[in-house]
Amino acid sequence: MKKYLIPAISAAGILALSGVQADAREYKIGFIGPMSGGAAQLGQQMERGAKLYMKLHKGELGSHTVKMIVRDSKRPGGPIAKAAAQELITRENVELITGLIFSPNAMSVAPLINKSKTPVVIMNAGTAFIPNMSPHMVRVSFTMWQAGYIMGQHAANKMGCKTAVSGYSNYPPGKDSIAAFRKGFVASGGKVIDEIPMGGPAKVPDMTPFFQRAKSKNADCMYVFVPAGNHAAAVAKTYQALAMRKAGTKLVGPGDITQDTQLQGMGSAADGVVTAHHYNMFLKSAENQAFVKAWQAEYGANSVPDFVGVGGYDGMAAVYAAIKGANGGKLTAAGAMKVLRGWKYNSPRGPISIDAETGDIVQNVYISVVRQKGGKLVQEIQQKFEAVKDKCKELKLGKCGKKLY
Amino acid sequence: MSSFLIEITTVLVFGLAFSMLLFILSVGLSITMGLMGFANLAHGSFAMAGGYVTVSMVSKTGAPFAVALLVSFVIVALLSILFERVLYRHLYRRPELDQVLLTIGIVFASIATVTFIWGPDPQLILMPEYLSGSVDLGFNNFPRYHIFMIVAGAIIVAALFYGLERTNIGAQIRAAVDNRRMAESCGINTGRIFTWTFALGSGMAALGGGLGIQLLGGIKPVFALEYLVIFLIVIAVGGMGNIRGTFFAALILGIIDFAGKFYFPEGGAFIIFAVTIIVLLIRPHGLFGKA
Amino acid sequence: MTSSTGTPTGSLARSVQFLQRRHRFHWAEIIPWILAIAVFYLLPGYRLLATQILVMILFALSLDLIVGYAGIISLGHTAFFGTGAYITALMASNDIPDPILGLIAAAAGAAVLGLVSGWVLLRTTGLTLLVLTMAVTIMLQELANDFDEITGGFDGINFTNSEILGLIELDQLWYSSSYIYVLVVLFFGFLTIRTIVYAPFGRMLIGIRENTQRMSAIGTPVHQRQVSVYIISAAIAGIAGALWVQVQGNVTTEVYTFELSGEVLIMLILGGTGRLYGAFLGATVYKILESTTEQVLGTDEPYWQFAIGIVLILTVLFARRGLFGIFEDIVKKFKGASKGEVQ
Amino acid sequence: MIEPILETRGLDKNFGALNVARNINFALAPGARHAIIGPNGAGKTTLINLLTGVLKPSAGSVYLGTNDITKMAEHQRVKHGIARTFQINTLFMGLSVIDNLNLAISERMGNATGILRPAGNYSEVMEEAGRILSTLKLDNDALTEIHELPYGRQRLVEIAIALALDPKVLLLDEPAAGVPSAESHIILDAVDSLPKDIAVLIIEHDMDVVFRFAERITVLVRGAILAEGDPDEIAADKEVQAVYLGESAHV
Repeated sequence: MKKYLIPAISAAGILALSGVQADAREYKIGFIGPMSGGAAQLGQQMERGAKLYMKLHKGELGSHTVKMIVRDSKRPGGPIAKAAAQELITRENVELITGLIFSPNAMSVAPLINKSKTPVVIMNAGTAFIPNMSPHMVRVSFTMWQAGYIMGQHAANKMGCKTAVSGYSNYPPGKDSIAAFRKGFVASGGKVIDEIPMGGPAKVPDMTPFFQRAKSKNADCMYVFVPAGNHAAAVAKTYQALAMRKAGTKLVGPGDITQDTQLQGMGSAADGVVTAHHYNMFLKSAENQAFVKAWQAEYGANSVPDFVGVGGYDGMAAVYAAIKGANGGKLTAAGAMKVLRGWKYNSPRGPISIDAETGDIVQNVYISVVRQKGGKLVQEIQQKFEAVKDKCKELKLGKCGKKLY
Repeated sequence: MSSFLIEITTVLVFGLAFSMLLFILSVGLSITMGLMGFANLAHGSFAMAGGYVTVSMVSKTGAPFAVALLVSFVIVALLSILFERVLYRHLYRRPELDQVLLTIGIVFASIATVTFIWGPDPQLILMPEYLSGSVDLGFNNFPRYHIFMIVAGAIIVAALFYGLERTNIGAQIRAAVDNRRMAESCGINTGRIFTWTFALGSGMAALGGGLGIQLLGGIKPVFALEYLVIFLIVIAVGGMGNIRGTFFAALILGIIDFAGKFYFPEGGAFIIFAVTIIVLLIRPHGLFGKA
Repeated sequence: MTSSTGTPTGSLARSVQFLQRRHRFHWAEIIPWILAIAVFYLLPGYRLLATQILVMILFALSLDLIVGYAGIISLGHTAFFGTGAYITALMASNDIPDPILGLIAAAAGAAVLGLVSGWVLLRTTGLTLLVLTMAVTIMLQELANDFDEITGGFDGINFTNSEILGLIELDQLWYSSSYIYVLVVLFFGFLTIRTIVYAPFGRMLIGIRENTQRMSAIGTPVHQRQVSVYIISAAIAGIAGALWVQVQGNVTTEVYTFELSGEVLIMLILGGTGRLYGAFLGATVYKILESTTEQVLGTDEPYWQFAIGIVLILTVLFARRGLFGIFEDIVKKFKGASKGEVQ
Repeated sequence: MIEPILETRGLDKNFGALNVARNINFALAPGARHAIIGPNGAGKTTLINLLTGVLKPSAGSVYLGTNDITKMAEHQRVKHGIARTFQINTLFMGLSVIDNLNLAISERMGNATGILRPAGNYSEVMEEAGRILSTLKLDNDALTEIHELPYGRQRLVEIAIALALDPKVLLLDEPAAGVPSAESHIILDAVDSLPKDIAVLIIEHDMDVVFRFAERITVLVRGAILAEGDPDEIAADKEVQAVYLGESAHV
């Protein structure tokens, strides 16, 4: 008898060590993003980032597999995203939800997942207080405060700007962003002389009247926030067309205005624009160079990743971490949060971690400047700020200081 | 020049560029609605098609911008004849609501189609040297493209007015818009006139789509729906079917829109809509409409 | 049932008898409600979508009153939907979370807006009216965006309702009680509208749609009556807006978009105007295409817009009175000509 | 002289430089059978539009009995007893004949705004509709939609709707216009048998109809009254023959 028993035990031991190979499990996760409509390019970036991670890390989960079910949130508002989440949870029985480009998408999902206790990894939505809406949510993207505050300090301290005007898309992230800039800029001795709302986020307006107004203020710096995507190209173009650099106003902003996917279309207009952001594709780290190479191998040499794509990629890394933590069992909110709150990862954007208390991202912020090199535009890193937390939550401003569930 | 005068002139120049674009984009729809009473909400789809043809010509074949515009005019005009023959003409005598449904269907399908072909991103073109950068007019710098837009717009408007006022076919179109029954009894084939006018209007929209690439932040799939609101406002304020009215409406709304955003950016899109509401309540048939 | 309906050339008595019975319920009218209950039990995973469809049906019905019956074409009906939505959301987030009170306040607020805007705007017709209604909605959206201290702007407001009548919680995961709640409100809303359209008031609306000039010549104060129906329609749209946000627990400026106005108008025309059940069919088909096209086709590519576009085009070309027209034609084929059955 | 039921005093109407009604002083006696004739463009329909309130006069006033109704809206005048028919059919084309009538009757009886009871339950409306349909021999067409009716019968519905308003004054704008002559007797019979207590004003081109029907005739030329009198007087009037009858002879 004993002859047979020993190999049996050791076989069981091997199985246990390798993560219960015997019953390979398929983890269903839901991915919600705008796949059609005005923001479809963002949905596509995010999905590509996520799928690239899955492809490159296939073996990482042993025999377990991940099935990602994509649902189109179509519009920035809540209803469709929420219906998608509800169906994903109740019909597809997904164990985790990720994606979420727009803040209202994420906000509308929060009460739902609080009920179902489904963990959520936010890949993009940036309104500062969102992680406060659920104990089951973490965010791997960014908040407006991270870039805005640092940009404000940098403009005043390093770029010699004494006065600034701000232009922003008139919605909460825009207001967040200029508030952060103002706070950083004023704290370093600068003065904001005008803040110009430039229409809603849904449609790209003709920027000329707003920039012409900014130009007439003769400030040293102009800080611009617009949502990633269609707006970005128009910003640099308008700035150049109005010859504002010649008039002595420098263009600065968060990296949304030099989004990598839009950059080459801006031509010489973007030359010299200074931004603060957590990612651009020109970062020199080995992780990033490997990432960009893999991206272009997968999606073609003309395709480039941007910070939304990295959000998708890192988000999926977080999802994989959570699944590994479940160790072949069901992925629960409690289990996933145990892994993800405090999770650290070497991302293409540099080392990132998730704040165990707030569930929000902690990451480097880079000051970059756009340069023309060999007929192409590149972003040169000028300065790095390490492990930047969300200022809004640190300062406990408004909803950032409260639990919202 | 005093700084106030500089400011006013600046606002007028920019506003004028936008006005020209608005007119070129809208005039075709105004004629369609005036001539046949056809609610062609797919007008924006034709403009969008023009934008995409222009983009593809320039970026794929390296054609000069102006040539690409002309080609897009021709292609879209021909395309619109096809649509008119195959789809639209079945609905001339049907209720407006059916026309709305058909043309919105075309808008949806066209948005999806261009998304498949060109993707969801806005398509941009790098303008030739003489159209990019800015030009110093002595009192302020203006984007070269805006100046070009005004000049090109003026030429197109002049050509259109000349065509309508001085040519035989123009006279027939005007007669048909004014009073279709009368025109028919004078032996004018209004069916054929409409086809040609429709093609002309769609071609104009295509020109607008191409010219607008630079001013509207690129051409993208949602264009067909996004600018519908503006077309409808221009036509309502100008008076349906009234070409002169459409021109003045575009002029007024373009300049007011720019001035509003320049002086009261907090007002957002509020101002142009407020002006529209006031004008239409005072003159329900538009500034130049028939009572 | 059918044998009693009059024939076109029947005697006067039979004609009168037909009119006297026209408003009676046909057995087939129970079908949508049975379907709604069947969906509840058979497709629990689709309940939120189904709930949204029910709300859209009510919204489309309210629009049918003015478009299909009174012939007033509006591209700004979300003005009322959105106002109802915001009133409810603001009440709930300011310590008045009772859903029924929310519905009542939403109806009242939307009705007031209907009175004011209707009185001014309904002096115009056609394209002018279309543009004016659209402009009003867009301005309301701008206001909601600008006053984000109150409305939450683009991000909107999240809120929770209290229990209905202090008993039933509006369930936001499985949508069991929420679905039933919306279904019940839709049922009473539908009954109200149905009663109105078969009453002399509804007949009078059809008269206005058919010929305003003649209506004036028979002594009808047309503008005043148009405003009255506009108010009723606004109130019901306000209730729909309130339901829309109550069951989802949040509101954003999206409830004021003119695109939503366009969508509900398309749903209505797609289903068929002026026959009540067109709203049921149109809203259902539209929302299902919008939400499930990709799932049915098994693709991640966004095909829904294409699918809807093609359905709209085909409907106009081949079904002259909307999708419900196809249904009517089939019924007619089976029964021979029975005129005015679903007027 | 009897008090007129409908009267105009110094009525003027211009569209810009165009005078379509010039100082019209006109009176309609209760129970009258009165015709207005005049060449094309004489302003006959304009006069009806002024009487019914579709147009507002530039000067002058309109009296119903002793009430000044100049400022009264069209629909209010209907409630005070002025009904009309249209020269070109203006009916609810998609509705059945009886529905057309019911709209008018409901409006007159004041229940058109009822929202609770089904329309079919208003038996008084149904009875009234039945009565009028029988009178005009339309009962077999009760459920026929207007657009399916021959034009002549549509003209009859025009009259039926006007009668459904129970008017004191009935203005008929060329009731037989467009009707094939083989059918026109139906219309003329209906006009002949209108209740005697209604004052009827008829506009007509066909002189046979005018002389068969009218007890009094007013001749309108270029917006002004040229002559008025009983049929014999008008027939004998040289000016009328010159201006009107002469012209119509070669139309």
